[in-house]
Amino acid sequence: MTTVATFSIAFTRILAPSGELVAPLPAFAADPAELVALFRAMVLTRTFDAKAVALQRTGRLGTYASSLGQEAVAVGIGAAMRPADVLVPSFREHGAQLMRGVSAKELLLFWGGDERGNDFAGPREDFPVCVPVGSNAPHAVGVALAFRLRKEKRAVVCVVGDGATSKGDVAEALNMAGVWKVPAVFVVNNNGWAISVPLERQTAAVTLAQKAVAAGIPGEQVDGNDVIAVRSVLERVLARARDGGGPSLVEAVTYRLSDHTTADDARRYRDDAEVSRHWAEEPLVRLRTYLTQRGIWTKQDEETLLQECGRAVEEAASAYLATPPREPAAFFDHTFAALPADLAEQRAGMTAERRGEP
Amino acid sequence: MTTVATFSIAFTRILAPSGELVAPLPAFAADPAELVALFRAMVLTRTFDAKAVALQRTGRLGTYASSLGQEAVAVGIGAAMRPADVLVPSFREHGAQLMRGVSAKELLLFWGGDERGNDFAGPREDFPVCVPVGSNAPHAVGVALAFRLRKEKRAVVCVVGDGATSKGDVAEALNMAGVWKVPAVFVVNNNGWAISVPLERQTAAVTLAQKAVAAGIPGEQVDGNDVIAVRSVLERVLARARDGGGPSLVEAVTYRLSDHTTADDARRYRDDAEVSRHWAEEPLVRLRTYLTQRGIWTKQDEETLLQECGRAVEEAASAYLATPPREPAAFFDHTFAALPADLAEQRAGMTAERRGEP
Amino acid sequence: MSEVSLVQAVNLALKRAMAEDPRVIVLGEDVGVDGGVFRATEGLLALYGEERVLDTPLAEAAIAGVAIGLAAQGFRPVAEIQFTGFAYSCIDQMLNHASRLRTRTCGRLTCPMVLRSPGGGGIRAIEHHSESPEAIFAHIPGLKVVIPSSAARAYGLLLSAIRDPDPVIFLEPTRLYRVSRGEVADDGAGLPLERSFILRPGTDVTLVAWGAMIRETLAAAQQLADEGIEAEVIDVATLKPLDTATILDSVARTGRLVVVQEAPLTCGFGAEIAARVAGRGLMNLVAPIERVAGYDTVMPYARTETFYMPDTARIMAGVQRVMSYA
Amino acid sequence: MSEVSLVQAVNLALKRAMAEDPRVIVLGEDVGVDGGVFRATEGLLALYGEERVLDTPLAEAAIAGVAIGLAAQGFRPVAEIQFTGFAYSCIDQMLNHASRLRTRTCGRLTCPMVLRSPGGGGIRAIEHHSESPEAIFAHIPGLKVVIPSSAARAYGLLLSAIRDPDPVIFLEPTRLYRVSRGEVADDGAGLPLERSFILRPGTDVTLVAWGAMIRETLAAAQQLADEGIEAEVIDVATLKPLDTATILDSVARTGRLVVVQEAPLTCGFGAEIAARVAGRGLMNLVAPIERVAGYDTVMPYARTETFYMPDTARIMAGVQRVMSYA
Ligand SMILES: Cc1ncc(C[n+]2csc(CCOP(=O)(O)OP(=O)(O)O)c2C)c(N)n1
Ligand SMILES: Cc1ncc(C[n+]2csc(CCOP(=O)(O)OP(=O)(O)O)c2C)c(N)n1
Ligand SMILES: [Mg+2]
Ligand SMILES: [Mg+2]
Repeated sequence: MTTVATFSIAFTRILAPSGELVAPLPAFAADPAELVALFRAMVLTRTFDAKAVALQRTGRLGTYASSLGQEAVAVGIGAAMRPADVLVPSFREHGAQLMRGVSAKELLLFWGGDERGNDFAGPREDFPVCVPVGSNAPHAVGVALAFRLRKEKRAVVCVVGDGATSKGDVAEALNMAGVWKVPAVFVVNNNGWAISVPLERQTAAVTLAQKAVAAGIPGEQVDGNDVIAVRSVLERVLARARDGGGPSLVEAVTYRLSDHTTADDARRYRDDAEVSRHWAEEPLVRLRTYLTQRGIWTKQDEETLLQECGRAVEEAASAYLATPPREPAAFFDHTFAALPADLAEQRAGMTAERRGEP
Repeated sequence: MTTVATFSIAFTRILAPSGELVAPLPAFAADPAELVALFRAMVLTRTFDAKAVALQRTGRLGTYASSLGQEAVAVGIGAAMRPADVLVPSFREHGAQLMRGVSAKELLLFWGGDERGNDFAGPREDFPVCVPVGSNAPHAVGVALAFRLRKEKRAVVCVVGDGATSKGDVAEALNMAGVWKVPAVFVVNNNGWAISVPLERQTAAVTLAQKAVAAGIPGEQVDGNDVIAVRSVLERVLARARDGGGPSLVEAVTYRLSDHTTADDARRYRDDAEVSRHWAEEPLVRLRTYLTQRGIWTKQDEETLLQECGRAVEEAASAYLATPPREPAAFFDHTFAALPADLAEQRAGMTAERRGEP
Repeated sequence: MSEVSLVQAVNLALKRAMAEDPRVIVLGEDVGVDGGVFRATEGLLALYGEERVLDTPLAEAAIAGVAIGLAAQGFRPVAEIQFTGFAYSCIDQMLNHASRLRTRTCGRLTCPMVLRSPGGGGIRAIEHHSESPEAIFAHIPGLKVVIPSSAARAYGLLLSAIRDPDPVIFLEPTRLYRVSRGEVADDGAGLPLERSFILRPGTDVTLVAWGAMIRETLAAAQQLADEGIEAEVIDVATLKPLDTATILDSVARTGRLVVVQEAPLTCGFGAEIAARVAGRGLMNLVAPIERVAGYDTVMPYARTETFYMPDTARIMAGVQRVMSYA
Repeated sequence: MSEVSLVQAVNLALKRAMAEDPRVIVLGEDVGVDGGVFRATEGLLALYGEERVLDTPLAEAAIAGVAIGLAAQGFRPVAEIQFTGFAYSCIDQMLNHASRLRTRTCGRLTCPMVLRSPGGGGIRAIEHHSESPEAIFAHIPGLKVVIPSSAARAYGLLLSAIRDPDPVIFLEPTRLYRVSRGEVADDGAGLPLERSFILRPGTDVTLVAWGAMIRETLAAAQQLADEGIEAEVIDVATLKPLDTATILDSVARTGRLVVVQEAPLTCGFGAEIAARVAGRGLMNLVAPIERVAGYDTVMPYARTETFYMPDTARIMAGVQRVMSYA
């Protein structure tokens, strides 16, 4: 027996849960404002999540997937991407969407059951939330292929969950991305659970980064609760992608502190103790600790920030709640570019019936 | 950055293309009869292939997929499996099917367009040929799970091509096999081509054995033109599977010397020179050289064998050609265990119409 | 006898099936510890253990494919697809394999599996959670397709589906999961798979529906009765193989047919019913066949979904149209 | 003008589309060097290079999904699925994404892609190579479904499909690929996607078909003419959106309808046509609607496939039945 190939998976952590630096800071962190910006984005995300959950609990929003505890993944992505890049998200990347210019009101409209929430005024080429798990991965390859064909220095970030890595679409997409060397970065948002299925029942793989090995593309792990590390790793692989260096996969190891969605009760299938343990590793506290210890951040800053975020989110919620539903027949209008005779008739029939005409 | 996981892919070859031993022989090879049996099975397979192609060329068989040059993969599988194991083949494992007791006549019936060719008198639990590439992999997991649930010491061999490794079904199946530790062995019959698509356009992975890494199961490569190595590696991983050690993936590196099928003309997309080069590595010649040099095999043995194989295959072909097609309405009868009223009516209608009744 | 909801009836049937036959295996996403996102599989893990109640990785094609392998080995897998919106990934396995394993091996290998999946609209769910793809499955030869519309029928039909020697697609209307309640004896009695149920006899018009639309249709029939129109309501329950005789017989008596379906109009199962009646019952019709259906648009998001789905008013309007013919 | 086969017409349309619009990208298994297993993409690679003619890995779901991504970026991908028997893996992507990208983003992102795939029986192919799944796609809101039945219509309809701003499923009947030949101008003129074609005018009975069945249907019409029965033959060509008016108008004149489809009977597209006529043209009918269709069995293997598919004799028998009504 001879050895014909070897692989290894690296793990990057810069800021430990304690707030201690365990590796050199990346260049961007030389400017404290950059770190503060990351922190602010995480706090905004958490505030948004809390408000969305509250709206759902009071019957004013549909089922909602909180990103509590996973803010560093989304914010790291949002910070590393350039405006011209395209985000192909899963459904827990509110933080990244907000940073890219999707408004909180648009997000609420989407989760409230209104298509207009996907008609982003901001990042016009970004994909909306993807509900069928893993099915977004091939889209990212297509978008990235478009960039390559047009010789544009842009990249795509596609986010999938740990559960999604079991889905055939993801494997097919990773492999195609590898063959065509497209500028796509796949982020596995590994929060340890796929609803009630823990990672060890999802796969026998010891890391999810190694899913990349099957596709012949680079794969690595990052501490998904360390926003500095997430941003840093993503900036590196995004730069490589934009420069023609091909795709990669980054597994961000984090933890879902919330229920799967507001329709779920995680106490049915996991121990409180496990959750408590992970509260000690969540992303906000460690960055706050670091910033505070360095004198970059004060209690006062924190209070001001919480107020700002609260106000912004309240305003968005009010704007959302004040938006009347679409005119019912609107759902006909975007089925095709032009309404076929067939559908025009159905639309007219619906309108007539609603008016009580025969 | 720390390293959190490492993987390596081993390659096994025992008999080099020259007929030289390059590694110690496995125990079974101590008995020359075992080696002769492997050789005979490969010759029978090649004879069968030639006959099937001839039948197709003369309009007496449907499109046929030859295994020319790949006989060692199928025969190595057939030799390593026990009767109680189950084969879940792709469509190029005629050699394995023959060794497991599927008759040449049954194979011809199948390829000739007759369902009865799948009603094997022999291995009743083996799956028939699978045409939708890669879709057989989950079945193998199901069969292997059945063995595990019944606590039977049996294993499944599932064969897929190099092209099939790009298909989501295969990735999903490998991953599930890993989670459930089922006794399934996946053989990637890597013949370098998926119709006109060469391996380097199929994947950026440098080996196909590394598809196992994504699933967290053992993966290794074997020289697929070295029947001794194929049998030896498969015996090892099959024994492990039967003993509860879980699944594995074995990439058998071989080469498709024939066209993809009789409907294909490979000269459209690959060089004759490449094919010629691979003739030097094909599996029969190296084993014949070895056996001859060791005095285990003579010209006379070879002639007798060729005659025997020719006769067996001719007999099967005659029996196939003498089999009249099924009664037309037969295709109704196995749709369900019992014919629903609906279908009974359709069946009666068909029979009446064929008799010219209104 | 106790009153249970439709989803509890599903649960009772699963428990009963597992109790009576050790070959019954339940598998799917979150069917174990969590007991299913709708609690359809609640308690099964505790009763029958991890060997027979398998939480799967997130991979629908493989869930179907693994069930096929188990079924070929003589098990009776009941696979859950969490929502029908994710069952599209199973079509390849169900069509190219499950439906034809028996045919292509002349009966040597068979596929006694059930693919259960909740679907349909009306629960204000997020997109892809409101699908009604029954017609797609009903078009596939070799599959049976069943949709219950009450707790009792869910119980009896699911038991029969599990006992059936061939693959059955069992689609459960989430809208009825909790609101549809009824007496279920839990006596292990199955209901026949090849029969429609006349839920309300009538003489003036035949209303045919299935699944969640039964509720709206019965409500419409009630209101119509107040207006002096006696509607016969048929729950086809098993779409495939269809009990055509019951429908033809009813139309022969009423002369009028309205089919109600939640799925998009074109190529829905209502088309098949209309076509059968137009083929074999046409001479009995005194009015055109009406289909009250979802529109040929994508199901809108929650805020406007109620405008998409046929409701009592639309059904009544359809009936009025056929009643306008003498 | 020169006489070309249907598959050559497809090839001409692809070349024309690529020449006129740099956003057109062809992708699929073996579409490059090999020129497609049926030669539909022959010569494209040489003309337009590897950037615009992509051999893909063997992964149908991703082929569809990648096309969606390209389309969202403004390209006009034409994806080939080698046989419709392998297109089932694309249903999830086509239904859950391609068909609704425009709707769910209120038109912000769109999906101008074509999914081409050869299918249908009659070429003595191995299993899974003889599928007729058009009704499945026609049931999906947001998709258009086109099936050509001649070289000229293949050319004109494919051009229009590629130019269409929305996703189109383009199903090509392999049985006609080489035997159906005709003049094709290659002038870049598209044919409208929302129109049926009356291939033969007639007064006694309306025969509606599409794809390969057009050939059998025209042959039957010819023989019927010898018997004094004048059949009108309509090629629906675009199944979705359907040109219902042409069919209704014909039935209003003939009073009789026979729909011919190769796909299994139940829930086939013939059911939709029958249902529409039973809904809007019923009062014009003097005879029941006949459907001459494949049976609700799995398509048998090559040796007996001809008994499965409707042939001239079966179509004539169907017509005789409707003609027996005065
Ligand atoms: C294809 C598909 N199957 C099932 C579901 C139902 N479902 C929604 S989220 C989810 C778990 C996803 O887990 P993971 O990928 O880890 O993402 P997370 O929710 O943890 O962010 C499941 C099973 C779905 N949305 N899509
Ligand atoms: C899912 C699917 N897609 C496409 C095809 C058409 N097809 C038949 S064989 C083949 C190539 C298979 O390549 P590989 O897996 O390497 O097997 P090989 O033919 O080389 O043995 C293709 C594309 C198919 N049968 N199934
Ligand atoms: Mg997760
Ligand atoms: Mg190959």
